[in-house]
Amino acid sequence: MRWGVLQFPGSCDERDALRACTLSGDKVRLVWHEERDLDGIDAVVIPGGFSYGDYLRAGAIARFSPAMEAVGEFAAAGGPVLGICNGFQVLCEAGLLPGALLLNEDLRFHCRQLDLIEESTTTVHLSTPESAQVDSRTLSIPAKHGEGRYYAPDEMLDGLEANGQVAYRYAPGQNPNGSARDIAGVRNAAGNVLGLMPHPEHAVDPLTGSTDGLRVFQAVAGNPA
Amino acid sequence: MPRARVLIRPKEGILDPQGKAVERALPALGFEGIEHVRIGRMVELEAEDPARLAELCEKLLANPLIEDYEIEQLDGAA
Amino acid sequence: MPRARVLIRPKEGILDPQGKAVERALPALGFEGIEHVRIGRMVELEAEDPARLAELCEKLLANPLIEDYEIEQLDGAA
Amino acid sequence: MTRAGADAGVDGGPSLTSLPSTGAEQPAAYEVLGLKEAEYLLIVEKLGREPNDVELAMFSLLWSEHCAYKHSRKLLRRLPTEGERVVMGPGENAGAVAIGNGHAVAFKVESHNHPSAVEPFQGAATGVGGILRDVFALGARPIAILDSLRFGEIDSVRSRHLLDGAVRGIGHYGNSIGVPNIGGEIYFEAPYEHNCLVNAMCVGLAKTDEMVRAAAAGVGNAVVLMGASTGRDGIGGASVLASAELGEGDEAKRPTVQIGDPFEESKVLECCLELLEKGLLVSLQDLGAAGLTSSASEMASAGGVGIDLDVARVPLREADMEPFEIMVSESQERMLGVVEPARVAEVIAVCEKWQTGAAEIGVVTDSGQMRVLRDGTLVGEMPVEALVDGCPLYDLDPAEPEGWIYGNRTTLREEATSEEILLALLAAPSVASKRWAFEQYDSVVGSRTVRRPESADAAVLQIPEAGNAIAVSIDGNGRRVACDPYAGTVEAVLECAQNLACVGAEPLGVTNCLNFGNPEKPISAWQLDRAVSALADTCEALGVPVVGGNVSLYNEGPEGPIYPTPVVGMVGELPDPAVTAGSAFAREGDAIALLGPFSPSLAGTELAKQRGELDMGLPRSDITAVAAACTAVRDAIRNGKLSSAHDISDGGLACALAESAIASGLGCRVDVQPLRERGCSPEDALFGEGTGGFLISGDRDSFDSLGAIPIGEVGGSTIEVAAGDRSFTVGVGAAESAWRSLSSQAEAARR
Ligand SMILES: Nc1ncnc2c1ncn2[C@@H]1O[C@H](COP(=O)(O)OP(=O)(O)O)[C@@H](O)[C@H]1O
Ligand SMILES: [Mg+2]
Repeated sequence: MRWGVLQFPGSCDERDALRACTLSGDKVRLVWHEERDLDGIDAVVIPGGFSYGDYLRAGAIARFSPAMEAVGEFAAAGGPVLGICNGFQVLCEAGLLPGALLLNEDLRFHCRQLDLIEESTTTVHLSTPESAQVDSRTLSIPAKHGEGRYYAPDEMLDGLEANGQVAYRYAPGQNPNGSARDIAGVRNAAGNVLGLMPHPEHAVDPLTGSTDGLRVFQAVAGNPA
Repeated sequence: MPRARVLIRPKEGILDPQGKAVERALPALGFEGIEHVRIGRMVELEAEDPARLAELCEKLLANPLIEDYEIEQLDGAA
Repeated sequence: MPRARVLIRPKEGILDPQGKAVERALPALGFEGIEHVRIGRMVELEAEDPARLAELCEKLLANPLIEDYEIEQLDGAA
Repeated sequence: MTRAGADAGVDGGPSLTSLPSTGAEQPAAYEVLGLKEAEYLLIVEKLGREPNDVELAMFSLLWSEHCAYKHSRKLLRRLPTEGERVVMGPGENAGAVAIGNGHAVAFKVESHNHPSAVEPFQGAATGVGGILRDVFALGARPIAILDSLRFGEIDSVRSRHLLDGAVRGIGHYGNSIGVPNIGGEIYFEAPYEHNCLVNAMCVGLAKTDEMVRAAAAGVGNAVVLMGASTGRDGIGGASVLASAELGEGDEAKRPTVQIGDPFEESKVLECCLELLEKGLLVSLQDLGAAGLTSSASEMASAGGVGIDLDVARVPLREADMEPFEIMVSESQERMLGVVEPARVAEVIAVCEKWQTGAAEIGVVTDSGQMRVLRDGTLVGEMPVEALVDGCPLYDLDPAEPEGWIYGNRTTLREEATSEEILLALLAAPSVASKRWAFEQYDSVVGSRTVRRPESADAAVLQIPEAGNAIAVSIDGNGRRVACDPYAGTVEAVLECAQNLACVGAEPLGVTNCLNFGNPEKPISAWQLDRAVSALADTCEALGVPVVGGNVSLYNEGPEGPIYPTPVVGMVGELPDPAVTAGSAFAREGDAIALLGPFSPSLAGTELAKQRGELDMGLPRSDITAVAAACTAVRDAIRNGKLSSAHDISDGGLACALAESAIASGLGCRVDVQPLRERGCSPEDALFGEGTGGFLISGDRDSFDSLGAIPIGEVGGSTIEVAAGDRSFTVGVGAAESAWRSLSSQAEAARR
């Protein structure tokens, strides 16, 4: 298994993502935003951080990079893609995931450890054998963003729920940003592209708070824990 | 070069917390009778080819899912 | 109620990091010949007393140290 | 010509009010630029002629308080700066200490007080940007930010506005650039009403043998300016020198507020680190206050060389800038590098990769002169030595005040019960939880943060590169320093040491920011003098060197000086990130004990403030005894003997108990009799403050060997304290609501 972690000017969580991929026992390399070649890469991470300063709209500029063009083709061919925070925003801007991420309802950036509920699903990439156990479906993961209010029109939201495309929700009472229906992460209809606002790459080490984030990487890689 | 202005506003029906925050702050500052505050972005630029601005808006400056835009030409064409 | 639009832009000479970043990115997106990009805010609102809008801009909507503003009345007064 | 915001660009210069006013007689340009007549004459003497405008602008900035430390340099010589672990000491962009395995941490704290008082968001943001550059200028990757803030009382609209802006600005810059903010402090006191303090600290990590100094070297080497283009930012005061080109109505073109661009900084940071890794730079220096003028002159001075700069080669944001404007511009996000001529092309290629600017603007010479050219024509020429070291240094004229000069305000009713007092102290914005603020900062990026804000007294970062961890704390209680500048400053250093002990760390080095009033006034001079002596004595006694710092003077409002506020930042080391402690009680049934030479009194406390009883005088700390207690706590933690450790500071023992209880959701039952036996009244014991007190919990059996005195037990859902006629019981929930009230107090501005 070899991961590719995209790097844009201004992105800043890519080193954490590299480390997380390594900790999940895989190989990994950085993919510079000007690279168009994803040869030999089995799964892509678009990390968090402020690509292009998050200016204009978060993710709006990064999505035009050559590397993102390649990611578009990679995803269309069924390759697994994980977008975290800014990476989620880039995927939405690029049309690879439905919806958009708006300014937090209280207009403040929040960094806090919170509980995510992993929605059970029938798609291949995210199904986990233990998902029947209620406990194992709650992940403790930090979220940190000022622009993470998930929005989609109501009909689109209904469609996402019906198709099982809602991947993660904030635990009741823990929605930090006013996201519609507590949605923290969504996947595309095919199930191979996943985006979420909280940061699984910051939850891979017991010393820094939790290892629940590894489950997200493993789920995307298609080899659940 | 011809100057243009692009106005970008949140689509009707989408919560605009910035507008709401302004509305909430008004009474304390002694402003009454101000309503329906909506906050958007303004981009001013000079473009050799103003005909391409709509494309620029669609692709980059606005996100059609959440925003409407409007282009104003500010002075005579080149 | 009379509607108005306030345009708020970074003052001349003040660094506009957003405008700069967008301008620098444009050629790679296939947009050449676009210059002097400045990004500001737009506020649209309804005000009973449009005469007080300048004061509102000074106190709340704009930061007069670093921003200029411009008020446009959008339709006939009440 | 307006002088509006002349002090917005740099920090620590004379405030507007203390500058000569434009009277009937037009003052000389040098006077408006803040130079004294004698200083001007000295410049003329050193040049052998009158300076031209470019030279005058450059001299006036380098001979300012901010750059020349003319009222503080003599005092700073008292500080102990050497030690086995010191890699870089004062004089470099930041200090650095070795942490083992070939690695070092670089750190520095710096003020951005005056810019933040004018525009808190941008002022604080650019303050963070500036301190980050000081650290990566050494070749260290920034791994942590801390911030130390002071505002007027929170019931003032101005204070809430400044608080909101400063916190958002610090968050904006640090979050965007991906450096975690892992700690800090916020105090609210009336003397800061018109002069808030915004101090930011940065910690960076480097391989010791790859660090660079800022000394220019190699005659013939190129001087390359990297990063953002240069605009008219922060020219402020020097604008008297402008020729008529920029007319009256055009003042807006000289912005008094600098705008931070963290995106640009992020690119410059990565770019510089890549350049250093590839060995492409001979030396590197950030551009801070006084822009090119100070960075180029200081590089030349440090290397004992000269530099020629051609301002026509500087990439400009605005057309038609005058040479003096280019030389003094304080545009942000710029770095200056010295590069061998053969490698300039490679340097420019790396800058292009990172989409940031690069221009070869000058050359290193053997002339010992700083020469400014425009398109090859000389427009200024000064001996580097005169610019950098020629400014006269002044002695202070200190005088102790007759009594308490800061006033008192009573906010607590006289008959308040112990319960009421505890809740009032917990809700005091200086004591209350700062979660509202620190949640606006990314504290986890970088995957190093083992102890986040509020989980322990010091932040802990793991350093896998060195196989260990570091701990960082920043402290300084201005109110107590006002009561006794010597004793209060000793306390600031000891509190840092105690905080580090509480996570099992051993101090390695200190940085500091001295925020004081006008040093030309006797009382402020006395406060500064006493504080520096205390800083020196305490660091000496602890064996911890001062490796860097910053001085910000002229912090005054219309009602007088701020509280004298030395802010101390301390970095320590712990061998194993997995073996540390937190401040929360951990287990029902654990014993609670006091450790250390803690002998609290009400002088200078939060309670004395609320009662309107502040006055001069603080008890002295026994530094040696406190140091011994720190060692005992540190060793106990490293041996896994403690469930929790918390130092007793603001609000006294009662507040420390409440904090450990709230953090765990566990109550406690405590009797303060042992403190009464030390001569404390019940109130002293509960709410008195002082150094040397550790509140620890764990196995009772392990306490004896530590010399800790058991005072109670963890358990239940109330905080129950026996203290004679001051005994009380408060629910943990009630204590928590009081302690969590900062957000509603801070957000009052936005409702
Ligand atoms: N209070 C202090 N204690 C120790 N060193 C100090 C203090 N104030 C300033 N210094 C040292 O003096 C030098 C100049 O400081 P400063 O002008 O703030 O540097 P810079 O221009 O790089 O920001 C630095 O090396 C700094 O560490
Ligand atoms: Mg420096």
